[in-house]
Amino acid sequence: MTETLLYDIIIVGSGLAGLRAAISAASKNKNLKIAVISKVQVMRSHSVSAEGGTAAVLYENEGDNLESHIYDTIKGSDFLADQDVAELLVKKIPYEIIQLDRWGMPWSRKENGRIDQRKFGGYSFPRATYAQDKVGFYEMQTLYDTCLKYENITFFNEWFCTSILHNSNTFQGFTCIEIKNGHFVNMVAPSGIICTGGAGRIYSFSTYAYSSTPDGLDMAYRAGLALKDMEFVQFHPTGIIPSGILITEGARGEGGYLINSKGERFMKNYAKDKLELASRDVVSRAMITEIQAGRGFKHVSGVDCLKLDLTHLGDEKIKGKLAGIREIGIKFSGVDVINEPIEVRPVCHYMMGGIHSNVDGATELNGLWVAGEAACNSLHGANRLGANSTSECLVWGAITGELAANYSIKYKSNSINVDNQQISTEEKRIFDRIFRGKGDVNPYEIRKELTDTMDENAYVYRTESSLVEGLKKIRQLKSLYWKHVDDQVKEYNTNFLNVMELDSMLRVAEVVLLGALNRRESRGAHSRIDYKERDDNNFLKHTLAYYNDDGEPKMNWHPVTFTRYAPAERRY
Amino acid sequence: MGEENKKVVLKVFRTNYNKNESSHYDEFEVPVNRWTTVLDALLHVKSYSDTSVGIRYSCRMASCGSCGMKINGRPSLACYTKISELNKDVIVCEPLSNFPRIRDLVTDFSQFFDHHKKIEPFIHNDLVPLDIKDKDDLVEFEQSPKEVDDYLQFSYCIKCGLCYSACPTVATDPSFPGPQALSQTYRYIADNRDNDKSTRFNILDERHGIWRCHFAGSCSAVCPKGVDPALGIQLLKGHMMGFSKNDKKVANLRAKNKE
Amino acid sequence: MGVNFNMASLRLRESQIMKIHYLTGIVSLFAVAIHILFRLIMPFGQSLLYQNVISNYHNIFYALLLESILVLISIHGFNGLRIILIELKQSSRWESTITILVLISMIGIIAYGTRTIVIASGL
Amino acid sequence: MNNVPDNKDFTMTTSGREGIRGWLNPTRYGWERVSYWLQRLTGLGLLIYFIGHVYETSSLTNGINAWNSMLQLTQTLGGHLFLLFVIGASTFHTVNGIRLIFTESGKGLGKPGRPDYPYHAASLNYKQKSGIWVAILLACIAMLYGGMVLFGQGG
Ligand SMILES: Cc1cc2nc3c(=O)[nH]c(=O)nc-3n(C[C@H](O)[C@H](O)[C@H](O)COP(=O)(O)OP(=O)(O)OC[C@H]3O[C@@H](n4cnc5c(N)ncnc54)[C@H](O)[C@@H]3O)c2cc1C
Ligand code: HEM
Ligand code: SF4
Ligand code: F3S
Ligand code: FES
Repeated sequence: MTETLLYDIIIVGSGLAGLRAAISAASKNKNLKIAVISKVQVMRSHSVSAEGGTAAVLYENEGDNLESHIYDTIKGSDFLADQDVAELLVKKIPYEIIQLDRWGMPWSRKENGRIDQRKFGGYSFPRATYAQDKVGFYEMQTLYDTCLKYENITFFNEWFCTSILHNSNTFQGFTCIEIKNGHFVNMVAPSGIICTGGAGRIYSFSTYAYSSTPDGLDMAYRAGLALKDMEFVQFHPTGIIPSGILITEGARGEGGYLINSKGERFMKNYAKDKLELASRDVVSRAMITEIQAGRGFKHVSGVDCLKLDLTHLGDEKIKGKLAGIREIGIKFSGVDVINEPIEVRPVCHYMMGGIHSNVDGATELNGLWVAGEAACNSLHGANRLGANSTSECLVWGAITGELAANYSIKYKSNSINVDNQQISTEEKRIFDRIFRGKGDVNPYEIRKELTDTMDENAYVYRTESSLVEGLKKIRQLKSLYWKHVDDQVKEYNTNFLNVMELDSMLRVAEVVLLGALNRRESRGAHSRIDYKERDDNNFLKHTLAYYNDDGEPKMNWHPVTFTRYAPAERRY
Repeated sequence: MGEENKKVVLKVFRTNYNKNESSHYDEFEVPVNRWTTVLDALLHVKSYSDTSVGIRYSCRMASCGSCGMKINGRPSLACYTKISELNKDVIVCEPLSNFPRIRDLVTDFSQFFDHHKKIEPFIHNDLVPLDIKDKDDLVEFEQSPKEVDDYLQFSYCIKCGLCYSACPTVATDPSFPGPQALSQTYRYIADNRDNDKSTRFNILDERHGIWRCHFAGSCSAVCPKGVDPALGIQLLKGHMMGFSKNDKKVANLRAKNKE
Repeated sequence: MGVNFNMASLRLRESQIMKIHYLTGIVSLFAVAIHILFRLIMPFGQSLLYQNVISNYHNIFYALLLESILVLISIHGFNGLRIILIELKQSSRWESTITILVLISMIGIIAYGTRTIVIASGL
Repeated sequence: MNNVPDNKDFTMTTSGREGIRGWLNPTRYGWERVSYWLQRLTGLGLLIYFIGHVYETSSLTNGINAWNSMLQLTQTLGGHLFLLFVIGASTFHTVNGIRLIFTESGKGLGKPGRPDYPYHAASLNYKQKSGIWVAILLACIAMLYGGMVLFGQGG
């Protein structure tokens, strides 16, 4: 028998969403035992990379208002957002900002001692609350440190979750591998929250941390939960070459220009009001159009690109507000942004899609919630506005933490009756079929092919043929003889984890491509050259994908919730 | 990727599980260009030469703190060290000193994290509710940009452990909190939202506490984020000795209706 | 544990010990400076002649100076040794042992040096 | 008081610890590390000398002959070299010690501020480094002078 650990709440993932959920649950009741599992050491989660800001309405008497944040979010989503969800975010996020201030967050301040905010793409008011250009890092640190206050939170650093245990439609727990020693362990609890973040590593050119692979999504998918709106992948306009490391939108929020090889601020031709601060999908498309029209630059590595010019901002502003960007530029691109423009190119940055949930973050399994980037409660619709994601993580972290706590208090552990069959099936899947699997193709080569295929066939602009070809390629890779692990040592076996991650990447990439193929319209981040217009008659609905035993995913649709705004044309 | 296609040799420390943990070095030749970082090179080895190399990494942009290791003898972040900067044809990668080893380049951080936890690294303030319950609490602390600058630098710490690996006291004294935890204490003491010096002073004023730092400065020399832990520690000592007067004014909450 | 009887109540805070360490360091600097100056007012060789040395000792202020140097440096030096030793190995047993040994040596050296001063100064 | 860390939590796992080997190459992290190493070494050296010195002078109590034969012991080449070391060590230890007393009270280190890349640690500043150089320099001068006095007399 494998070891079993019993907790009251299990949170998988320790990014902003996971840690916020842990605090929310822990402060609900001191007797709840909360486990936070993460495949990286807790404070190293991908959220530390977030740079630019967290959107919130703080200054209602200075011209901002909640309604405007709600509308901007919905407009940004190209009207695919569920409007009740957007409302909830906007109402709750000011609390979270002030709450973080009480917990020690080093928000950047105005001279009068109040919290400062900066402009961000797609907003009608400077609303991105920031802490220099390391917002996510500081938020993570604040939440991590605050977690240490609670004796009832236990961190499981470097534990890899492999599957969800459930009993028809009730959540029971997770199966995990303790990476340090390779032990297979069951963690059971009345309630759980999945906060495993985004999956952008299915692309090669990506701003994400290496740990952002879709194992969390895949785990839910395999347990029969739907993945929603996965075709909507956000490409951020400014990734540096060759690493894909992000230059925050805050750089444009502070006044940076995008220029083409003629030295023009070309955005005036695409979004004449907002220019560089139009929403991300608009700017990225404009960039690719410029490049295709031959007005791009060539990076020394041979890649086409444009340039981001910050030189006119001046030494002081850059050092004061964009210090991290300058550091990244010098170190990873060899360019000091104070003196010269930096080469950038649209880069995979965010997944609007995720595990299907309702407005509260509840999934189709009783007792299981999702929060953060892994969730798709349909806040972002077809395109997320910058700075709305860290907001989402905080708000739904807090909500799901509290709901899960209430649930666990109500049902205690007597709802648990773990199905041993599931555990042994999972054990077979990962140890017999993966760890001791056989194959002659190098999984790392498969991974490279997969991510390159995604870069090529499901980038900013998509067509029927590129998507079909991508799908064919992925299925072909899937069928190759690659599922094996060379390294047979139990301790800290990253080779094993890489292969498990790849397994999930292949499945989720297929869902992305299939969703994109089915959506014959252009909406938000999903732009089809062959269907240039938004088609509200046929596609004003969410895509759902269900797992089908390694056959083709079962696709379905789900209605959008409207409460206040009818779809309108979107201009910036 | 075009450009100069040079090759260098990576010499990687390996723990050997089969032969009772006797360790050795493996050498790998890897192609590099001007952007290749040590992390890129190691991942290249892992993908195409020897998949079993044990290494911890995540963000590849020097913000998560995973990839600390000794590179050519000096504690460094692998993702933050470009091969072209090293100007060497052989690059030696070893696990950080002063951490128990798990495998190859991967070390055990639990004690390091415990030290951080022991200094109670969160805001203590008995005058203000720290958990917001209702709308009346919806006001922030008043803190000027200058007051932020008093602690911001120490807040940059990514818990990478490089300082812990370099400190000569940590090298022999596992009970010594180490530069990371000590400088985090200073971070909270310098933050004017915190009003409880005495608890933290008590934690550190101990045989193996702050006084076991002798300003060897190695922590600040290796810190990749400019935290300068040695500075925080010495300033903290000054406060504890009562030699530096503490002119911190504890922050108030903004009056609700004040603009 | 026998050695650990009620040390806790006698124990100085480490910050107090460090203050003492710094203070003894600085004061002994001045004391030693005078001590050496005494040696330099006459040619070095002569300064070591028995008669000269003894006559120095008979100066009560000089004797007191020597006594203070003895005390200050013993405290400073042995505390320094204690610091180094407790950094090398950790266990409450080792630490109590070190503390006690250091205290004993400190007192021993002071006693032994004081004996010399008392006898040589002909008190 | 109730928050004093409990040392028993930390098992004596020294695996991976550098131990005293960490002292071997004092130059690898810069001058402050050299200072740390020299301060320790000279401190210990002085302590040994001090004990010896107290023992040496105790011969005064046994009259002139005992004193002279004790002096004889130190009037050798080895004795003089050791004395030379003591002169240098005490000069360095004192000068650097005074610097350290200031430093470890937070003086002369500069102020925390927003770090700019490339980072320069404020605490490893020029003042501190020159303090160390001055201490070393003075120690050398003192040894030179001491050498002249000691060996100049044909010892
Ligand atoms: C470079 C960059 C900059 C960004 N900047 C901004 C910004 O300025 N503003 C903004 O609002 N948003 C920004 N975002 C988006 C935002 O950072 C992310 O959406 C958000 O941080 C996601 O947080 P999360 O809590 O959902 O998950 P993550 O922080 O991604 O954490 C995922 C967690 O799940 C764990 N995990 C995953 N799989 C498993 C498994 N199988 N077993 C165990 N644990 C697992 C991981 O270890 C990790 O702890 C940015 C994103 C990027 C890439
Ligand atoms: C005369 C002036 C002196 C001054 C100003 C002085 C100052 C100092 C200082 C500041 C330290 C470092 C403490 C620390 O970093 O924690 C120190 C350590 C030490 N000193 Fe002195 N000292 C002096 C004389 C002496 C003498 C004469 C001796 C020998 C008996 C001595 C023995 C030591 C020892 C053994 C240490 C411990 C080394 C360490 O902790 O690293 N000192 N001294
Ligand atoms: S102080 Fe610097 S070196 Fe030490 S853990 Fe923090 S970031 Fe790393
Ligand atoms: S290296 Fe260690 S001794 Fe002090 S100054 Fe840094 S903590
Ligand atoms: S991989 Fe995150 S710091 Fe290097």
